[in-house]
Amino acid sequence: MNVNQLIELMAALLILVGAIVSVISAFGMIRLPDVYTRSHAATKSATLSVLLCLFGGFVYFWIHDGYVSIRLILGIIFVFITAPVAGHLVCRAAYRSRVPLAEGSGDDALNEILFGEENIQVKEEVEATLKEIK
Amino acid sequence: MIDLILKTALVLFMLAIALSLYRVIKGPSLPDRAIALDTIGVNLISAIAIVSIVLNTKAFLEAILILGILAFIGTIAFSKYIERGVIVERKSAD
Amino acid sequence: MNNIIVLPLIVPIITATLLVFLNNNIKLQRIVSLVTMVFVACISVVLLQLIQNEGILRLDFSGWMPPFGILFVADSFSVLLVLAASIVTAICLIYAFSTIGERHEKMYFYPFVLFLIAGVNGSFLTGDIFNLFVCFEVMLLASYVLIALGGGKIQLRESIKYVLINVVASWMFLVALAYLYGTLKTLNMAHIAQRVAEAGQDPLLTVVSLTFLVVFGLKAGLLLFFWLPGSYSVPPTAVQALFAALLTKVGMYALFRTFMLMFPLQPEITHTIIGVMAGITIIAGCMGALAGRDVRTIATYNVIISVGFILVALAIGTESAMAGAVYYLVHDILGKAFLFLLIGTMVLVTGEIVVKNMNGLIRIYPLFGWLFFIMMCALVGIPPLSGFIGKVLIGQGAVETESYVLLALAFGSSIIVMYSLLRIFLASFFGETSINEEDKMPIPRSVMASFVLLAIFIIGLGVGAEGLAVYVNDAAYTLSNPSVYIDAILNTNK
Amino acid sequence: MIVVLSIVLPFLAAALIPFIYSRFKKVHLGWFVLVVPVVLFSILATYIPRVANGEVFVKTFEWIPSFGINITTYLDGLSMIFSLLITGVGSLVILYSIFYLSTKESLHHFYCYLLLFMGAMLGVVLSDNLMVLYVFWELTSVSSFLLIAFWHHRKASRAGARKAMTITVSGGVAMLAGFLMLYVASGTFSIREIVANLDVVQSSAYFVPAMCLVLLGAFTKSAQFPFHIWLPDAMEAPTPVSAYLHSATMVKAGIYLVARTTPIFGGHEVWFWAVSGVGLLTLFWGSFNAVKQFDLKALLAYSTISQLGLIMCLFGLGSAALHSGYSTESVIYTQATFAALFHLINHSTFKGALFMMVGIVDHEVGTRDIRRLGGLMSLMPFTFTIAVIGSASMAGLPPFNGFLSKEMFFTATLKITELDLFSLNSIGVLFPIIAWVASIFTFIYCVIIVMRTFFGKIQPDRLEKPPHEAPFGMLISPYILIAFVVGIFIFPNVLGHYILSPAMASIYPMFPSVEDMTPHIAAWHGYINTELIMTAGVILLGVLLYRVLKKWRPIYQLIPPSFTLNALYERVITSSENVSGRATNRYMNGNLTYYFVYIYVFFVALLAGYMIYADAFSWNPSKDSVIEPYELVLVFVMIMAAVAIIFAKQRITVVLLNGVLGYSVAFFFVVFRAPDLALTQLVVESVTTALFLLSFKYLPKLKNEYISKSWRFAKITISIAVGATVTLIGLAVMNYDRFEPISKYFEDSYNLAGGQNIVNTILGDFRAFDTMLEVVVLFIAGLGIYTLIKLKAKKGDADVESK
Amino acid sequence: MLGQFIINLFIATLWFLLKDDPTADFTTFMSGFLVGTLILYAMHRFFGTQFYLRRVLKIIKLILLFIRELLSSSISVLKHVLDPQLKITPGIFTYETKLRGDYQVTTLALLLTLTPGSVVMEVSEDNSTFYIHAMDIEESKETVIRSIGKFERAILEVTQ
Amino acid sequence: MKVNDVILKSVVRGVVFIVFTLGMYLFFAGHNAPGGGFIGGLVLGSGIVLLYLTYDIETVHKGMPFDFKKVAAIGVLLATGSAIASIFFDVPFLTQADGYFDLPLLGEKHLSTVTIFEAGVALTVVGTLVTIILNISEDE
Amino acid sequence: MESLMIVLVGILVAVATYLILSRSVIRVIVGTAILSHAVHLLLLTVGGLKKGSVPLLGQAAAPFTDALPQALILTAIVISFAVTAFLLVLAYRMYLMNGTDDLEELGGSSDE
Ligand code: NA
Ligand code: NA
Repeated sequence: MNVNQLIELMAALLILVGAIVSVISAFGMIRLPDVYTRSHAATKSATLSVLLCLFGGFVYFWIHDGYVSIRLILGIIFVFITAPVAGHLVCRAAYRSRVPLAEGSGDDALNEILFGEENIQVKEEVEATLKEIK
Repeated sequence: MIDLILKTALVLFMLAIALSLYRVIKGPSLPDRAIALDTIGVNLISAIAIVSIVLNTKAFLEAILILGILAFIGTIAFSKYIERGVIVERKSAD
Repeated sequence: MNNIIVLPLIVPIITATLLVFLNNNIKLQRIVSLVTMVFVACISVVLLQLIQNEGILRLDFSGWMPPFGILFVADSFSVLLVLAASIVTAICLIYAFSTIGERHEKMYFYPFVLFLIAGVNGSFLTGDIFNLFVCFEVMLLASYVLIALGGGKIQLRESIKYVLINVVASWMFLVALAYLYGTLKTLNMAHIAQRVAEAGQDPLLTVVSLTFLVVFGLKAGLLLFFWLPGSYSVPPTAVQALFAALLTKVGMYALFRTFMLMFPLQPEITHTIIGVMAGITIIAGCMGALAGRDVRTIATYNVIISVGFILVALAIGTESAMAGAVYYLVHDILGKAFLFLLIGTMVLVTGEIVVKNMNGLIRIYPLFGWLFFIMMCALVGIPPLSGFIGKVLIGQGAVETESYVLLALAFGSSIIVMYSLLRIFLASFFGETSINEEDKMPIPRSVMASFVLLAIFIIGLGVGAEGLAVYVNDAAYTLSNPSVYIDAILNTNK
Repeated sequence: MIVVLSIVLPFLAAALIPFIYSRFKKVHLGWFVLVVPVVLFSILATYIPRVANGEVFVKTFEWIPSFGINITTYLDGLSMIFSLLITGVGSLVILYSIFYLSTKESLHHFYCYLLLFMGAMLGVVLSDNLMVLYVFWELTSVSSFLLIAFWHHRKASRAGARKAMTITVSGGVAMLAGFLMLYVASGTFSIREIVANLDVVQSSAYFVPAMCLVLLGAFTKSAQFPFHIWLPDAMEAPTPVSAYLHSATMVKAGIYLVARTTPIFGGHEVWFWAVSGVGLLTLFWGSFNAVKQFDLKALLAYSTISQLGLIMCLFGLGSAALHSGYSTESVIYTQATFAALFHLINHSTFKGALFMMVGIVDHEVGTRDIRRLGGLMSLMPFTFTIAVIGSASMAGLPPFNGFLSKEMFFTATLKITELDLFSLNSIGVLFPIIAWVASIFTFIYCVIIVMRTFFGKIQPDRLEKPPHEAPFGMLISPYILIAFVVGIFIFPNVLGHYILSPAMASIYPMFPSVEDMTPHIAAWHGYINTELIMTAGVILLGVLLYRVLKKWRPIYQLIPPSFTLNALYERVITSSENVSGRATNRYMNGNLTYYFVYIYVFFVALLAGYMIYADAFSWNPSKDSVIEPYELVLVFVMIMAAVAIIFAKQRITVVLLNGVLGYSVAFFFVVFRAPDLALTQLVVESVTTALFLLSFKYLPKLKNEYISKSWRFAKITISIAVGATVTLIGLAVMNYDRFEPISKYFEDSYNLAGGQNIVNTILGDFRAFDTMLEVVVLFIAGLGIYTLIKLKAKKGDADVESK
Repeated sequence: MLGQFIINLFIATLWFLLKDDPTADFTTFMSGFLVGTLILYAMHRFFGTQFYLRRVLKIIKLILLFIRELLSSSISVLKHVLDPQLKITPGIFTYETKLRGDYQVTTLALLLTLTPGSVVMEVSEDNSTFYIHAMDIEESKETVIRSIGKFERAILEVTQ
Repeated sequence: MKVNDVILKSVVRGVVFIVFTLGMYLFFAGHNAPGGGFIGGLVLGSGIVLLYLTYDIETVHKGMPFDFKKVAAIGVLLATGSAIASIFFDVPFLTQADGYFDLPLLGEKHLSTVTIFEAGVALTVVGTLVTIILNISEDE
Repeated sequence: MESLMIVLVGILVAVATYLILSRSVIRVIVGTAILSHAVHLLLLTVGGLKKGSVPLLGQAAAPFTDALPQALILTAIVISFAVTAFLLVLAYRMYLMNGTDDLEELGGSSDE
């Protein structure tokens, strides 16, 4: 086994690690309690897995064929930049479309700011009804 | 050896896709599904990369890039749909 | 190399695209579209003559020899249909000039019509089965737009049904193509025919051909005509007429090519099935026409009857039946357009569609009434109008093959056609008139012009049947001798 | 040439009518029209001697020679009779009509139709080519339709016209089929050529079917039982039309056809029984029903039916001569034919006169109802004379021509029983009996015509107008006819020699001479024969029965109105309309889902059915490529996604899952080495998904579809069946490897088309045409979407167009 | 910085053309680029600015930071996922930043999103406040606040 | 609180150039590698769609003031025009002219009218795609 | 693999059929979309799977996989896209006009 083959093997292993990360994060998608926590799994581990994989591929082609794939590099950069944006956008959308946080969540600094007025309204209504009942 | 590793990796990625599919089907919320679909897209990118190695061809490398772009565009579209009901806005909507 | 063959397709496409830039200049749009159609009709005449002199013509696109490239094939059958289609489109355009309305005209009405005819002509001319699919789609997309254009409630409701059924049919077409390529590994129709002959059309190939039967049956309205009555009665009259004249014809054309050229070797299976389907189609069409209480329903079921009638000829499959089918196809293209234009105008001037609510139209519009009468006689096949010779030849074919049931159904159907149209004529044109001379809505001159043109063609086709005979005979000969076609495509080196 | 002129002239004149009509408003249009038949009659008359000498006049013009359809005119004895009738009676009718129809009527239409009809009739009797004959045959139907519907503001006119057209055109269609069989059997449309090569036709399997179909045409046109029902309703036409079409000409077209085709079919047992049997039945049924009529015209209509039956019956009897061939015993039959031809002419004369008489009564009094008529004898003596002579002739009384032909009819029926042909010796006796009974009824209705109209008490308060004699002009035509009625009785053999014998020669063309086959007509044979006794019986019983008519009239009520043929016809029509309506509405219910079900069921039944029937299925996975585990997982993913779509409750889930499928497909494109496809699929799938999202703004959310268990089961069954069918055929197709794909050729794409991407060279070069059109498709869709969105139906649009 | 880069590209192109080698390819160009870099380094004082590759170095440093964050955050997520007890308390907290420029804010947001256990959900209209969702709020708050200064500094270095 | 799209907009501003470049690359690469007019057009169109997603209709329209219907029509005309041109050279319809040309600076290059054809395809795709998406978005 | 693909195609077709038989127009449209996926896979499969290399001359050695079905599918994909786009717009316009997208509620034989 020469150096090249060794590097190729390393690349393959890199890909395998990526695959394992991917499965775990997919598992996270199922296991985690709400959309926000799941988005963590998606934007971080899944991104990592694809980056590992693409990097592995890049290395493989470089070593195996002497081929420097600009496309793969671009792909890596692209995923790297866009994955967090995607996570941000989906979370924001989820929150604004009133997808609740999982039970047992801690502070919610956004609630007051986004839905403050509505919350007050709701509260007043509840109190009003309570009064009526009394 | 390498082939075996790669194919194992492929199976794992497919497994990840299957798991994400579960989330797409199950939901429960729209953003859940959007994220899951995005994940499927991202996993497909990896899968295509591996297939390229297995088939020893560079023909699919564009597909990787395109898929990255599309997954991104798709996620934007979905999150806008979820958030605002429309995905392309007019200025007056601001 | 015969670049002229592609003109019936490419000229409408290019002018249609150019008209997109002229959408506010209505006058120019009208002139250009009409000139285009007249030009195409002239080209077809030239082509017919060329075929007489040189035999079947073909144009290998980009110069790729068959079976590898796509090619257009002009034989008398296809060119006759192109000619009829172009004439009828020109006439429908004339009708549309004064009826379709400025809003439609500015919304690319003429380009869509031109695209439609391009698709239709392409379907008639192509020698490649996948290209046939693509031409179908050009035609269908244009028809989707035309049927829904500017639609209200009911128009859109029927449009979506039409589109959905056709989309499913298109996918079935692709399934059939997949099977075809999976077995014969080629797309050139002549090459398919050759390979089928080589393989002796074993059962699996017959299955493949039956898949096409379902597909084209749907398009032609053969047995699977459910989409037809609703969708043919909602768009503007000019569009209805175009649909009635052309859409089913393309499906029928494809059926003829499929079972006379590509898969002709198991007639006891395929042609029998077609015969049964055609018979049921005729019966169902007759029942619908009998039951119809409004002009549109009666007219649409008449379309269905004629589908059955023409495909009886295919089921019979003899040379005389082919000649009859060709005559009848040409006749039906003109006749059905005429029928729909006339009833559309009835609706236009009375604001009614129910037969019994219109009365005595002939007193106010004598010429209009008599043109209706002529059209009726032509559709019934009363000599010496256009339907006659086709009917006679198909009947002759039926007698030759002793297909008495089909003969009875086909000939019987013309009685129902007469009965149903006579009902319109007697109830709506005859009788006391309910419209005052003063309140009458004038029929625009271009509308009358389109009627008169159609009447001239219908009478001309009947009285001057001999004028077409040489082409029809050639078409029938090629249809019933597929080797002529195959040789022209594959065994010559032009 | 003259023959051609006879056909063309009426049409030409018809075409000129609008022109003349607008030019000469003051003169009654009829005077111009009259010229046509008079000229034609005169010219034809000059040909009589030459035709009588056995000359025939043939002229051929090519029409559609490619299919053997040529206009061959043919004038022989048979055509001559009919041509003379058409032009002769035509002249008289037009003359009559000039006084009958006022200039307020739309005369240009009337005469136009009448000339069309005349031309068509001449065409029928002068054509040798079966197809051309058919052309004119249908034209007579059409023009008679127009004439019947002349007063189309009347509902009854329209109904009568429709009935006549429906029945006669139907018969015509049957006849066309028969002609086609003759053509296929003989290879020619020429009647003469068919007759010249009879063996071919007679030995063909088409012979009997063709005969039956041709007879259907003849029977419907000649109002034979049970197709006679159109004729009484056709009396809605103006009386000149009735006199012309429904007594002298159109109804005799069927007779002509029978006579003309007798050389072909005659001699066959089926022909004999069909023609003579139907004729006899019609004779009886018509006369029987005529008696119960109150409307004079209806009475005459039934009488016409009956008389036509008589003629038909005689032709049937006469056809037997062709079976026995040229021999002395054939004389019996040939005499029947002779009688038929003779009565044909006689009937035209007296029936034409009677119709004109009724027209006069109707015109002057305003009614034709015998219950309101009576006592007109003194007020309308000239009209009365016509009625008496015409009726007497029709009743078969001397000294009128009807007597002669009636006697000959009796003779024929009596003789027929003597022979043991076509099992005539057993049931042949029915002929004279029925003939005699029918003659009694005939006598009765003739008496009714005269007595109820002209005798008895006049009832002025029940008439529309004060009765007075008709103007002179109106009487000319009937009197000319009456003159013939009498004249023929006096000089029957002139007619026999010049007119009837030549026609006999046409009917028996294979007989060397017809001279010895034609009888000498005599009013008195010098002895009292059975025929005379029968006539005496007819008169006696007839008078008696007329006297006690009130007593036995109730037998007509025995047949309830709903059981009459007319009612049956109406019922068939209405119930077929209703049944059709119900059936059609049931399956064409506007619900797209049903339509899809029909389509799918047909798809499965046809394809799977044939697969099983032909045992076309085969499956051999041994040549398959290996299945990688990851592919298996992906297949599983796709199946899960697909199935999940069915159960998805939210539309967005549906679309996302569809996206999953699309992406998976793209991945398969990668695995199966299709990079261009993968790229395209990815983008297109994403854009499609985006379009779904865009459209969701305007679309409703998914509802829970309530569906019944059985429907769900049906849906599942259909879906699985469709999927299974596609799979089965697909597997078999994969197994089929007889041919090399043509795509090997494209692998040389670099040298051929200068590109290394084979798919791209196919798209851009080898199959660039597809690509070009596909661009057009895309463009149409884009432009279409634009118009769909921009061109909206206006709110106020009632949209009649799409009601 | 851009000016220097363009000059560098110009030198590389010149090099490429001067070589006039029919087999010239990307490597030729790269060697030209390297030559240009050397020249520029030698001359960068004449421009009165930093040598541009120094900025590039800082960018690379930032990228490495990104990668490190990505790695550590992924590992933390994976840990959580694989933790059989799944003891987390998600929540949302705010963070005020000094950065204002669009690109600065964006970069910081991306960075924060990649920080273990946190996703930026909203940015206030004036770009001043981040609303951050944390997988485990106690743990994340600490990490974020600990590293945030470092991030801001790195970003500023690159953008100024 | 109003939505602040700063992150999205900043990223897209950069990303969209990658998309356009890729689109152009695919368009030109098609003859020898995956790509071609269709895919190129689709990717270019996707880039424009990305802009519409990120910004609003008016803003994008200001930057790209084309009537995309007409862009598509020009595309169709280019495709059909390059096809019909062959008629005037008396060669079969759709025959593409090509050859190897020695160009200054670029060296010997393979040039073909296929490129015009493909450009027509690409323009149609871009034009249609944007027309569709714009019009649906603008519908009321 | 070919057999497996054909079975997959069959399953997709069955699902598509089931959806096409739904009352909701959206489901029907998605049904047609799935049908198009199935058909594309079918076309690809009948060309033979994995029997050769990617049809790019420069990058691999012969034999190549059958490129013709690929070209056909490409055309089909584009047409499918065009049709689906049109269909969607038509569907929503129809819905806006008629107030329902339920094919059963829509009903309507042509002569009302
Ligand atoms: Na009416
Ligand atoms: Na699709």
